[in-house]
Amino acid sequence: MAHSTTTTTTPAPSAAAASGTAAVARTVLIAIGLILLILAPFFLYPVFLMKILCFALFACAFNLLLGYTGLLSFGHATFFGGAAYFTAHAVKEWGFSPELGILTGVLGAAVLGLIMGFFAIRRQGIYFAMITLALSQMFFFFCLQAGFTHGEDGIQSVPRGRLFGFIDLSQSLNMYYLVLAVFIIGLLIIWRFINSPFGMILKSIRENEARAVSLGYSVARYKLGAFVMSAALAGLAGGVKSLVFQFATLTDVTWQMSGEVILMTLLGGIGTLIGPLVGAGLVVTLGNYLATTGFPVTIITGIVFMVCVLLFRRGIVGEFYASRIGRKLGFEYRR
Amino acid sequence: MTALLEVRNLNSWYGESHILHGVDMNVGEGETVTILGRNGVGKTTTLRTVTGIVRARKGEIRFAGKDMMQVPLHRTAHHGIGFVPEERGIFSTLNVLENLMLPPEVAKGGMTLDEIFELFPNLHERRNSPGTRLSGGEQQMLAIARILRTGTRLLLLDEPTEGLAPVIVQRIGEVLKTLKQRGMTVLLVEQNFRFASRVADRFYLMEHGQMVAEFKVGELPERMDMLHKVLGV
Amino acid sequence: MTNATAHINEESRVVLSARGLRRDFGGFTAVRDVDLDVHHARVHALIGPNGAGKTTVFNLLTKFLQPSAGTINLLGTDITRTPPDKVARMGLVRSFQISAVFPHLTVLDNVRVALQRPNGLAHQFWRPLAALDTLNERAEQLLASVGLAKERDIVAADLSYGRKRVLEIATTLALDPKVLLLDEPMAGMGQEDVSVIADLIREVARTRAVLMVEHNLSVVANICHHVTVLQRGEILAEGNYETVSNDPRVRVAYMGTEEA
Amino acid sequence: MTMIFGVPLQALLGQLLIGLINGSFYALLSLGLAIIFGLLRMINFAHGAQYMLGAFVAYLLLTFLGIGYWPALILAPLIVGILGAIVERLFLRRLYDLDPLYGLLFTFGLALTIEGTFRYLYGSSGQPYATPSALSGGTNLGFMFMPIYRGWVVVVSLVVCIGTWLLIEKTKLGAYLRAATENSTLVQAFGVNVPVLLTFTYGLGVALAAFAGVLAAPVYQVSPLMGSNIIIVVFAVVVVGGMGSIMGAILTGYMLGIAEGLTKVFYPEASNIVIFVIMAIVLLIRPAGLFGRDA
Amino acid sequence: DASDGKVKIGILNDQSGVYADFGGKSSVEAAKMAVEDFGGKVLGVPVEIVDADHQNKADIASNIARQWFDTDQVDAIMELTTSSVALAVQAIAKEKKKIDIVTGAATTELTGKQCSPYGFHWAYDTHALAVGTGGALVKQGGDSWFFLTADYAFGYSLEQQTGDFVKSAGGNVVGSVRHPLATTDFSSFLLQAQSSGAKVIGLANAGADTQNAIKQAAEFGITQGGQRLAALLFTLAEVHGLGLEAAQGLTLTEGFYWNRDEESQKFGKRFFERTGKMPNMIHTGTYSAVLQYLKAIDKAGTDETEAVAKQLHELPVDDVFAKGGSVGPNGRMFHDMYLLEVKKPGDSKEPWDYFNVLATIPGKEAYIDPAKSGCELVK
Ligand SMILES: Nc1ncnc2c1ncn2[C@@H]1O[C@H](COP(=O)(O)OP(=O)(O)OP(=O)(O)O)[C@@H](O)[C@H]1O
Ligand SMILES: Nc1ncnc2c1ncn2[C@@H]1O[C@H](COP(=O)(O)OP(=O)(O)OP(=O)(O)O)[C@@H](O)[C@H]1O
Ligand SMILES: [Mg+2]
Ligand SMILES: [Mg+2]
Repeated sequence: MAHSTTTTTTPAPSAAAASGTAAVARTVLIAIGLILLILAPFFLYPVFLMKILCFALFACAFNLLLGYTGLLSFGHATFFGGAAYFTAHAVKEWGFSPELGILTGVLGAAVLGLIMGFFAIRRQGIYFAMITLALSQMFFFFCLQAGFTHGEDGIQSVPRGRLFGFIDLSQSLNMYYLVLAVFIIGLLIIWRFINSPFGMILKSIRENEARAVSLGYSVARYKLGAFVMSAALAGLAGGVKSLVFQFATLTDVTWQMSGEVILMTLLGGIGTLIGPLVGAGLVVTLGNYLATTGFPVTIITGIVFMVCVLLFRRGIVGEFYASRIGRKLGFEYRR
Repeated sequence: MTALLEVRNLNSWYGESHILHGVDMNVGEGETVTILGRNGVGKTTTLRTVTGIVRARKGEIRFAGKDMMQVPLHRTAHHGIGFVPEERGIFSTLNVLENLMLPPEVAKGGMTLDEIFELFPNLHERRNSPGTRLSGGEQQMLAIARILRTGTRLLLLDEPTEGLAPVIVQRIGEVLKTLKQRGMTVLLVEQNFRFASRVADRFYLMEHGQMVAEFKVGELPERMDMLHKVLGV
Repeated sequence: MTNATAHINEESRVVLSARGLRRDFGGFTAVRDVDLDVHHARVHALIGPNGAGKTTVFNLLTKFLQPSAGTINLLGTDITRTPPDKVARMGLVRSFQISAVFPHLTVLDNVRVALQRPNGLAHQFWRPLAALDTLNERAEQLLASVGLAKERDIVAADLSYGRKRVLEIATTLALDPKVLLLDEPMAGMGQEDVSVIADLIREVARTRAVLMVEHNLSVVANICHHVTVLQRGEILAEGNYETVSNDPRVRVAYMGTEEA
Repeated sequence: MTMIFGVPLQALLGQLLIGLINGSFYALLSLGLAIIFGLLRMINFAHGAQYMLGAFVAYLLLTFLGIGYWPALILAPLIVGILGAIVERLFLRRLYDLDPLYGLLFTFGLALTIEGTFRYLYGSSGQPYATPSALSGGTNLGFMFMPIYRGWVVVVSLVVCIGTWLLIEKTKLGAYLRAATENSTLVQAFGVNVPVLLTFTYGLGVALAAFAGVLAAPVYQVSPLMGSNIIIVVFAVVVVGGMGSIMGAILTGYMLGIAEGLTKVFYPEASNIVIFVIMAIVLLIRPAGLFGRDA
Repeated sequence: DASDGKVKIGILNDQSGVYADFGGKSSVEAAKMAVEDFGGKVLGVPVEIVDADHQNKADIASNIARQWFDTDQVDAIMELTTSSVALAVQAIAKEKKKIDIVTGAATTELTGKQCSPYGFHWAYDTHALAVGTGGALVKQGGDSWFFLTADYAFGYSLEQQTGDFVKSAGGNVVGSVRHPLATTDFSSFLLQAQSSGAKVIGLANAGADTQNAIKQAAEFGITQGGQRLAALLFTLAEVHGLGLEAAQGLTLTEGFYWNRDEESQKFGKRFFERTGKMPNMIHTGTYSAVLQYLKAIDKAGTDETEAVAKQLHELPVDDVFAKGGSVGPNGRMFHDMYLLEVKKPGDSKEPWDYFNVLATIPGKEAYIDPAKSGCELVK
């Protein structure tokens, strides 16, 4: 009886063949993307590229939470900026190697995620957003007052050191390929995470939370798990960023930074794997470009936000997926 | 009998799904008409389209001779169409009295509070408690009573007996009969066939977003076979 | 009704019991002094006028609400303070008054999600999705048993109302619950689906306890072995359908003068 | 002198009074936020910017038209409220059917744009706005020197809060508002023009923020950034109070203002996070907030 | 001769954020004025000013700085508002062997532990503010102090340094209270300050915090009650934003005041014509820095970093900003600072006529002795 009323998309007879070529096309797309990323530092400014990659990973981590569990965190700067401080401090003051320093950042961010998540996951929707915002503001004040962050000066002149003792990271290219590797690993972790049994449960929780409870899943723990995972990955991005720029400052723990990462995700496409990369690229480029035009960045950022929300909520990548070409390539956008 | 409500070739969509595929139907002044049909055939959608909650994209709705297709939702009530939704729509932040007083009066001749309380003594007793503290049946009474106060000419009732205790279903049947005596026109959607057959003058049978049959209450016995096949009653 | 009596004699093990159950909402007491025993291999109906507290009792038993007073015992364990997901893991599973499926998952995935936990495949975030394919066989069995095999790849949102309820029952059965709580499984359902579900419930109840809320008296009469009537949060009457339906108090409060 | 926890009783009284003043702003702002949230199901992130706008409009009225404090107290909220209504009409209404998060994100963008624009036009160091002469000066209350203007703020905010509460809880308009919160389609089907009602509500909430802004202008520097931090505190106030009760929003505003005031005496370093700490504790004990209904 | 056919100076500061009034776009104008006053050319090649808004983000700033140095042939970067930005960019400039002259940031770290052979600190620093306000005010009779301190490193160091000078000048600190950053309501703290009976209430904070504290102090009648307010980091631009009504009686220290003498008035008027406001020490400091940089190139006969830096260290500074200024081995430029008091509204004769000069603090007193600065370049 449903057939007259709901239009169910029945797969065309040639669907199997079509999806075969689409898979090839997608693989080709990914390969081209990878090659571009590998060659990019020879054409573009490496530090600029590294910044984009760091923010892209940050946005991907954020997206893991928003896009796949439906939780909008307005406090992710805490993990990004917090990890930057931890890594910078570990490397500069304790003399940790870069890899251990990054690990310190990731662990620190995960612990922060555990604490913030513990409070925030008690509520949903906009409450969740407001609580994470408030808690991250608290963390901001902590960073402002704690001695090891050096207040407004920030932790400066952080040595990049030698990766595994022999790769000299003060060479831009070495650093770039480390960042690229971290980014790709991060992306793979996220991909595995959402396409795993755990991810399946997350998806079902997002679909119908009460039902998931009644099936015996302790929803809070799954959400917390996803939250901590997202925090740790954001921390990975923040830790690496502090090595790239060789400093950690208050900017990265402000709530405006949380807003920026939301913008990147929204612009690129919530719930798409590479949307955040596109979004981060755009926002970072825009920030850099506007810096020399004398036009206030916040106004543009604000307008981009509003336009995105009003006109293309799926974001650039999402719109592409939903477009005819995107669908032909076998992409799917569902939110 | 003049038709108070005339519907011709009505087509409605929810987003991209086409739900009503050309509904034709009349409801005469003072008549009680019931739409029967299985789940999901579009009964509720029909009522919602007539009210204006769902916008029809094609077809014609005439009420008391006036074209209703372009009338915005918040104006339909003023023409005399009162809608009681499936889920009743009692407001929890308002008490019974406030719930009753909520819809603006659209025409003279609506029931006074006294008349309403006479018809539904339970409501009088609980007039100060929050609307959703009432039992399901009382909520249903409140939902009907609320519309009667506005002086509406046509009452659209969507499954008024769903989920109600049998004893309440009986009460509501009695109320509908009283209303009929007062000349109220009613368009009813009902799954509960037994109840429908007691209150209706005429039936439409709906399938796949269209009316597939129409008959008077007197013709029921000869139609039972068909109804059995379609509805399983 | 005859085979029902037979069942009772065979096995009357109490699997779920509540004593002195009470729940207040602010100053309002929705449920008070409710004692309830649910037996293995029986269908137990909870009926009563609207607002009597039936759904609330369900919420209390499954721990979606915390009782204000009273104790609940499931399979010999006191679960008065146990969180709802734990209760579900112990074998008490409910359905909802409004249909509860995962709308954007396929029918098969809906069932697989339910199977994941009992099969220890719930928290592996490092394993690929293909790890879940081991559940397919069982899931398809379940779908076949409720007649949903053909729809396995359809997204649940596209199912009709009645089929959704069927899917929900299949998902519930996937947990192999010891006690099944169904809240108005037939509400708003067309006549043709009602009998399908009624048969299914009867079938399911052969090996487990079922407690259901239902207003459709013919269903109650046909498949329920035991009936508890609730009114204003309190138990008004109890017994088999015949006894209860002849109780004048029940007729006044609930059934009216009609015959089922 | 009587001492309480090492602080003279008189000083404590003074601080309580001061807390009440802060609380007045919190109450007005969280009230507006609660009204908008209640009806539109949307977190108005631009609330802080609109508060700033109120103060700025008062400043602009004074500098360009010579319109003083008293008319501005009415005019500025009116102007800002109308601007809000226009925004609602043009944009917000397209978002009602979506996840409420989009409303939050849109108003976030709106806030950035408004603040950015004013910073661009008027710089970041703000503009002066003098206390109206009728209210300048102060009285010695014995235990503290009380600027008259502050007393006025407490009184007038109480009056406005209670007035708004009466409007929403006790009038037919309020009944429409509350009913539309629960089921706006149905209220519309009853013949009430809900779209207009929504526009009005958003305008009202925004006007309340702007009103708070005008009140704040003589006390705080009229600066484009004055609303960007307070909004987060007000969010925390709203979480503590819990949505769903107008009175709850008002009371929580005053309570937390006082709590913050007392912290400034006993442990000033923590005074900006005390509200967040209270929020965390309340979340642990009553996840729905002090006055919120269970979700 | 110049390496690439022109000399390019980058002004990197906050143009849209909280410090936009402090320096901002107007500083770019000041830099351009310096270029014009120098004649538009140095060593026969044109001088170009580029500018960017770092939005108070160190990463944006360092991105721009790198790009400027690596691909845009920028020879020197100046202004650099906010400590984190200044320190980050100075580190990059050091690594790339380029010149940076900081006029916007306050931290003494720039010429202390994190000093650079090519880095210079021009207009002011926390030490000078502390000496100016703390030391000099005691001599004016303000010998007992109470501090309202922003609760983070910047506030602590201002409070501590100022307190030291108060004590060494014979005054005493009777108490202090720490308020969080971005406090809007200061009345509790002001009441404490009021009841402390101190003659001077020192505001060891910045920006909006200082403004709100001053505004509310007026409301509580603090200055009428005979107490003096001293803002430790406050300039003409903020006084203008606050208005004389609220700011009257306030004491502060700046490295420049336009209405001090004829030369400064002339400069001020020219600046006003171009920007619509009178310059503060940041604007004029940037003017001076650009001018001095061009003089150094001229003297060195090249724009090569080492040579220019050498000249910058050696050349005396003599312009509208600094009279008889000199640069220490750690990059610190020594020049006079002024203790200023905000006039009453009635005493102000023209727009922007805001200050009485209470005292002049000689550069050698105002700034840390390079030998004690902790900079490793000082032997
Ligand atoms: N808001 C909606 N959006 C999309 N589709 C909808 C919506 N509401 C209903 N439908 C679909 O429209 C079809 C008709 O629904 P409608 O509610 O009119 O059926 P009905 O005849 O009233 O059924 P029932 O007896 O179950 O109430 C169904 O297939 C339903 O799934
Ligand atoms: N969260 C709550 N807060 C306040 N009152 C509640 C709450 N939940 C239920 N109630 C009240 O408790 C009473 C019992 O409600 P319940 O939903 O259990 O009834 P029911 O027997 O399931 O009715 P129905 O047959 O209509 O579903 C009702 O009066 C209801 O208003
Ligand atoms: Mg229906
Ligand atoms: Mg119920």
